[in-house]
Amino acid sequence: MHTDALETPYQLLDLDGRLTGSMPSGITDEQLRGWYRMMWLTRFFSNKIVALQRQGRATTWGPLQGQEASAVGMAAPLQPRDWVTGSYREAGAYMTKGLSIAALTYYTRGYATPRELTGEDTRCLPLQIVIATQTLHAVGLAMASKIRNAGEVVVGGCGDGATSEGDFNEALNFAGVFKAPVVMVVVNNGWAISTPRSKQSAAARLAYRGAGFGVPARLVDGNDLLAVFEVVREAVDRARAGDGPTLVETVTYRLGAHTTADDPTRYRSKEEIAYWEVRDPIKRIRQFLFDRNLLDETEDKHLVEEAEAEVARQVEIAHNHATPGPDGFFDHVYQELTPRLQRQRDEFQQLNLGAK
Amino acid sequence: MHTDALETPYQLLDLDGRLTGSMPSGITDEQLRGWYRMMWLTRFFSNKIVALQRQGRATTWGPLQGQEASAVGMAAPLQPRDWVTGSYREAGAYMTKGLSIAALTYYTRGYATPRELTGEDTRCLPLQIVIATQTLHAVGLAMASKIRNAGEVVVGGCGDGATSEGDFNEALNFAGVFKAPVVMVVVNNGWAISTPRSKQSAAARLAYRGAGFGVPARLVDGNDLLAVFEVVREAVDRARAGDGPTLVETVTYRLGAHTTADDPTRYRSKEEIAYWEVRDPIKRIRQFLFDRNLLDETEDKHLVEEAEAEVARQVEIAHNHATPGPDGFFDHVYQELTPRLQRQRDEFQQLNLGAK
Amino acid sequence: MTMTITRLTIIEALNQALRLELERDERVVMLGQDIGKNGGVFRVTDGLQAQFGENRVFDTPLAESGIIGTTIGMAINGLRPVAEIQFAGFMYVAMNQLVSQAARMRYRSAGLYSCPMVVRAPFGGGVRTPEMHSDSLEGVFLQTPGLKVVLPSTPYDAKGLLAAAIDDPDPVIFLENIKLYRSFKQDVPAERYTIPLGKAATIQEGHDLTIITYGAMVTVSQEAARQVSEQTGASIEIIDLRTIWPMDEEAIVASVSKTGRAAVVHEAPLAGGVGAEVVAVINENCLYSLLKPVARVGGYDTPFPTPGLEDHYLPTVPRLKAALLKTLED
Amino acid sequence: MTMTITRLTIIEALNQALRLELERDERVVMLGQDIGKNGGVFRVTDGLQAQFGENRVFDTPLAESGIIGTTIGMAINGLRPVAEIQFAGFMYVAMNQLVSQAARMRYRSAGLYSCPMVVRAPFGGGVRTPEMHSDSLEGVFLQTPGLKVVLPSTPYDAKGLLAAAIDDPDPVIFLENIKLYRSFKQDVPAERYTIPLGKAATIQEGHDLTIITYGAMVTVSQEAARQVSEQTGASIEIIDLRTIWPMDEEAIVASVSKTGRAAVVHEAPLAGGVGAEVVAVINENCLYSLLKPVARVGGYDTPFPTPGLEDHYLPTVPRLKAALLKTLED
Ligand SMILES: Cc1ncc(C[n+]2csc(CCOP(=O)(O)OP(=O)(O)O)c2C)c(N)n1
Ligand SMILES: Cc1ncc(C[n+]2csc(CCOP(=O)(O)OP(=O)(O)O)c2C)c(N)n1
Ligand SMILES: [Mg+2]
Ligand SMILES: [Mg+2]
Repeated sequence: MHTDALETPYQLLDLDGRLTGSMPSGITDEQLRGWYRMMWLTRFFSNKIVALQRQGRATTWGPLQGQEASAVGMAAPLQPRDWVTGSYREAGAYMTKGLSIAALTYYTRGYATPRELTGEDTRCLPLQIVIATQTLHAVGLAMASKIRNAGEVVVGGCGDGATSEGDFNEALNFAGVFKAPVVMVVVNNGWAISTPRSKQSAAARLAYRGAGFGVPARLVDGNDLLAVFEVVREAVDRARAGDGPTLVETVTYRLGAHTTADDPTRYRSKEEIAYWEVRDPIKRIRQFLFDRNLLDETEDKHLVEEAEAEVARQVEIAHNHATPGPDGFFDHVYQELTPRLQRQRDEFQQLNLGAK
Repeated sequence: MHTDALETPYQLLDLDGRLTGSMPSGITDEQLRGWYRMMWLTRFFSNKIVALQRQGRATTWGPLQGQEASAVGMAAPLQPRDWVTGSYREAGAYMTKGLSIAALTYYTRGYATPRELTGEDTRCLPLQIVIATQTLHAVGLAMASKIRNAGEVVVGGCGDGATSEGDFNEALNFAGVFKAPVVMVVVNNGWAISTPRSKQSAAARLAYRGAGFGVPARLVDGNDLLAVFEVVREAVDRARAGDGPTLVETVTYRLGAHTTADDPTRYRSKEEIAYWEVRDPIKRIRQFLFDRNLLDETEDKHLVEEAEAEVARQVEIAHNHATPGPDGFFDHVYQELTPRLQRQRDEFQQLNLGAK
Repeated sequence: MTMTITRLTIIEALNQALRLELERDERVVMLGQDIGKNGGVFRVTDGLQAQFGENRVFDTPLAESGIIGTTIGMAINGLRPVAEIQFAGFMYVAMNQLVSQAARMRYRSAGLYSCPMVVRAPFGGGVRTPEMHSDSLEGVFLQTPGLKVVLPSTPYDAKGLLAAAIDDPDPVIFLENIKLYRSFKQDVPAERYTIPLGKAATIQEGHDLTIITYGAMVTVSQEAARQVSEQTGASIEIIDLRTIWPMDEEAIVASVSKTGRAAVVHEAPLAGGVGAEVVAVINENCLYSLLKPVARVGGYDTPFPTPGLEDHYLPTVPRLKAALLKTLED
Repeated sequence: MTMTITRLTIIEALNQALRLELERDERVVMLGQDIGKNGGVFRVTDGLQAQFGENRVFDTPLAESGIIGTTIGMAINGLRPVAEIQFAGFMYVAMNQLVSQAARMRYRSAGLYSCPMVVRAPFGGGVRTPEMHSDSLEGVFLQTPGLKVVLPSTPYDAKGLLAAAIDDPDPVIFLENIKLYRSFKQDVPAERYTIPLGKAATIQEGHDLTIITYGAMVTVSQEAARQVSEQTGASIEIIDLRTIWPMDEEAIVASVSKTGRAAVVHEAPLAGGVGAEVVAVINENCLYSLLKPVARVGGYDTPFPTPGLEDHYLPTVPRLKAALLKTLED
């Protein structure tokens, strides 16, 4: 039940991008390049929002720099009918699942993204703020898939801190009891704001949690795109085959601040950051692609520039999109406005007219 | 971390009361007889309240018949300065800790037991109704003991169903992180109302839960008084020595209904009950005492009769004790009545006078 | 088609409503503690698992947040789940999933995702249950926008309101008063019907005073009104809110504007309760019609008492009568 | 002894209060997410762990129910714990431990055990925080007896009320308005002092209308009152409740009996909120003095909006002015 596999994170690429195991089957070169590009899009996007926040053009943002392999790897194995749920830091997974950067950016302007900008439902629940709550939604989505015999699989992401919440543990338990087709991915980035992983739980590994709920668990190097992809794909396949849930712990690192409101120098050392910078997930897959001749300097330069430009373009779209009227907060409380809300909205509008 | 010790419940007495391992050290004959008597007191008490409930003289009651070894064994290793917390079904542990049957009975009359009947604080938190909440209180009591360097240990009891609540898992996690001097005892009696243990969690054993929180775990035959005592005593000693928490799963069975409001024939078989009747914890320790010549038929008869009489006597005390006035529910909301509560109480009294 | 009518208790009416929904809409599923084989501790779901199978009606682990959290996921993903919380007092355990999640999913996603789900829970005093089993929570949900709160007082209403709640596109808290569960029977059509959410029922017309109430306090109000009318000749109107939120303010205002006197009665504590909101609605809309202060009769501002004292805590006919008589004074 | 006075923000005043309590009473401990090295996300506990050690001031795992549940145990077992919930909106996660446990331990044990504990939490809008970070929860706690709820609006009050809360024998929810945290400084004595819980402050006397408010709405009220007084000559009294529960009804009733007109203002949603209770108190005690309906100005009955819309949701000076002018009409 609890083996060495849970002591050492599963790895396919070493720090120099050398393949140390066997290549996961059936991955095309195009896919590899696509994921690599997606990692850059993720990084550029996150950095862009940080920059916009500094200019007062975005709300508080939680950067995911350093976590791109986990983000892309956890969503890459999914089909369009599948679901992803995640916290504010899972934007990369959502992009991989198909949610547009424009849709995500619009949210950072301080508004819920409207339907016309979201476009087709990509089955990504809204980025979750209340820690760990979405893990139960993930299991519920999966239970519905099973009840409806729909063959949909759910990837439910959360952070290391989230594992301390009752909800996360209840989610694992429900997943186990109902053999729900869900993959619970704990993105262990070492910190929950200023609280280090070691103070979050006395267990050496969060993946140990699985056994207590009868849920098989995997531990994986979260900065190794191929390893994350392989482990999650196996778990997704198992789930789709009706073999139930898997808990996956990806070991990664948040290179940036917790959010734009956080000052990480208060609680962590330069040495620690340096240790992890060497393990940058983008560097690693980049080297692998170069070694395999799937990418050269020129192509890479072009890809990176294009990714940055694409982010800029999407951000532009979001920033040009109309914002809701001042009374927009009355929408979507219920499907239909209740009489009281209608009256309050009327009053609000009258007052606003009066003020003009 | 997870060994065979968690597959087979630890046992010292077999079904025929024969010692299959080595006798725990330092137990006196008087203690053994005292615990045996306490098991009878527990059973008589529980049965008495069931009977009173049938007569409309007690509120809903959760019988603990069949669980006496777990109840007595979990509290027997404690010192007066230690604490016990438990659910409505942990009355036997509370009695072992020193809480009087009269105090417990008074509660079943539908009133909080007043100070003068409780007597000296035995450090048993009120029997808990809201499942699993007390497990966090147990850890908090233990954290305070550690912070105050007071050397107090806490035994925190709960049922198998309680392990599914977020609170139970948060309690294990806090216990592990703070190395709290607490022993978390899960009394696995096979059922949570109509929900069998197997539907409560996909894990084969609830004791597996410990590893996920870095908390050492033990699995013990919950109908074997000596085994429960030994395992809990070891855990209490560890806790007192500063070595942190232990999770103990005692495997037992609720022979009676969930409560006086429950009809167990709807959900479980006669065969299952018969299987467990053979494993009656009182029978087993009784045989052991007989085999050791610590008890003979005459003494036993006398002890059992005395225990029954003692329960009757204590119940009598409780039933003769004055009940609060009709406005008693205004007491103890806060240490002092707030102006509003004082006004409401005055109104209440006036209305009641008027009605007379 | 002839209309079949049978006399049912609230429990039987609810059971019938659930059965009809399970039959007509395969998206409807039910989950909760002990609702399967055991049929729920009050037997509201009796026989449903046997009829519809474990895929549609199933027991959950003992975890309220887990129940509501997974119910949200199921509601988003194509089902119409009806969750049971064994006693309403335990909704506090799931409060976050109810308030920050179920109630806000539509809002947060600008309408992309929604939670057509019902959370059923028994509540209410007078039946000697253990701690937290009797607490009335409807007042709490006034401060937590995005939920609807329904609270039937008769078998007929219970059936029609539950069908409407399951039909509703938004999350509905459906509170079932334990004392009323089996206290009386009423004619209930066998067919499915719905009663619109958000509409109060005027169950007795009158022109001197309006009682606004719901749940188990409806019968207490009826009896107090009867005695007071007999004693004083006053003609008393009684409004059963049925849905607490959205509240039928129109019905309240129309009635109090007519009668000029009002009392609001519930079991829940007074402070910030439904009664406070009703008084505020009256203050805003028909203060000038008011001849006397609105009488607020409710649970006192203490925790729900232990069983031995609960009868003193709950509003009684004498207590309400006293309030009505005072409100009827010149 | 000379009295030292410094100008402090609310954050600084709270920090000072906590430091003084840690110094004078070794039973006082503090726990919460990121309150140690990080000093809390708003730095209210800055430097306290460094000064008093990890045994007295410590970080917890990310679990609100765990924080409150263990705080209860610590309070029972000889400590005076002060727990921080990182944002009040996350108290919903711990609602059960607060409402069914902390609030009822004394009651349940007939006074044998009690929970002298404080739960501090930042809240309030206008600062562009993410979802659930701005929600006002004080209204919810009206329906959950056994708790006290304190909500300071100035540095001076913050310090004295926090000391009193830690002294209090019962559980106190201490809500700290984020927008006020650093918005202004005030003279605060360096010494320890307490301000009694349950007492409102009349921060401005007047005889034409009473504004009852608290938290960040105090300054909004002051500004609206100033403008209205200038415009109409009306003399407006302002009451800062400071403690929401128990509520200082005496102060409200005395003032409104004198002025005959009232407005109640808060950020929280209106339905069943503190404003509803204040209206009910006025209705019960001084209806006959009322010349006009009490104006209820508050958050609308929607979830707290996304940052882009929150300024429209929160009561503003113009909105309050309109309400005051209407209430001052003949
Ligand atoms: C229920 C709840 N409690 C507290 C917070 C405040 N908070 C926001 S992020 C965070 C840390 C989360 O850590 P982790 O789960 O590891 O995710 P990460 O930020 O590292 O991605 C905290 C405590 C919250 N958002 N929700
Ligand atoms: C939070 C909460 N949810 C539900 C209940 C209703 N309930 C009372 S006892 C019980 C089953 C408890 O099972 P277990 O923990 O195994 O304890 P046992 O009764 O077997 O001793 C349930 C669901 C409750 N009291 N509290
Ligand atoms: Mg983290
Ligand atoms: Mg059990």
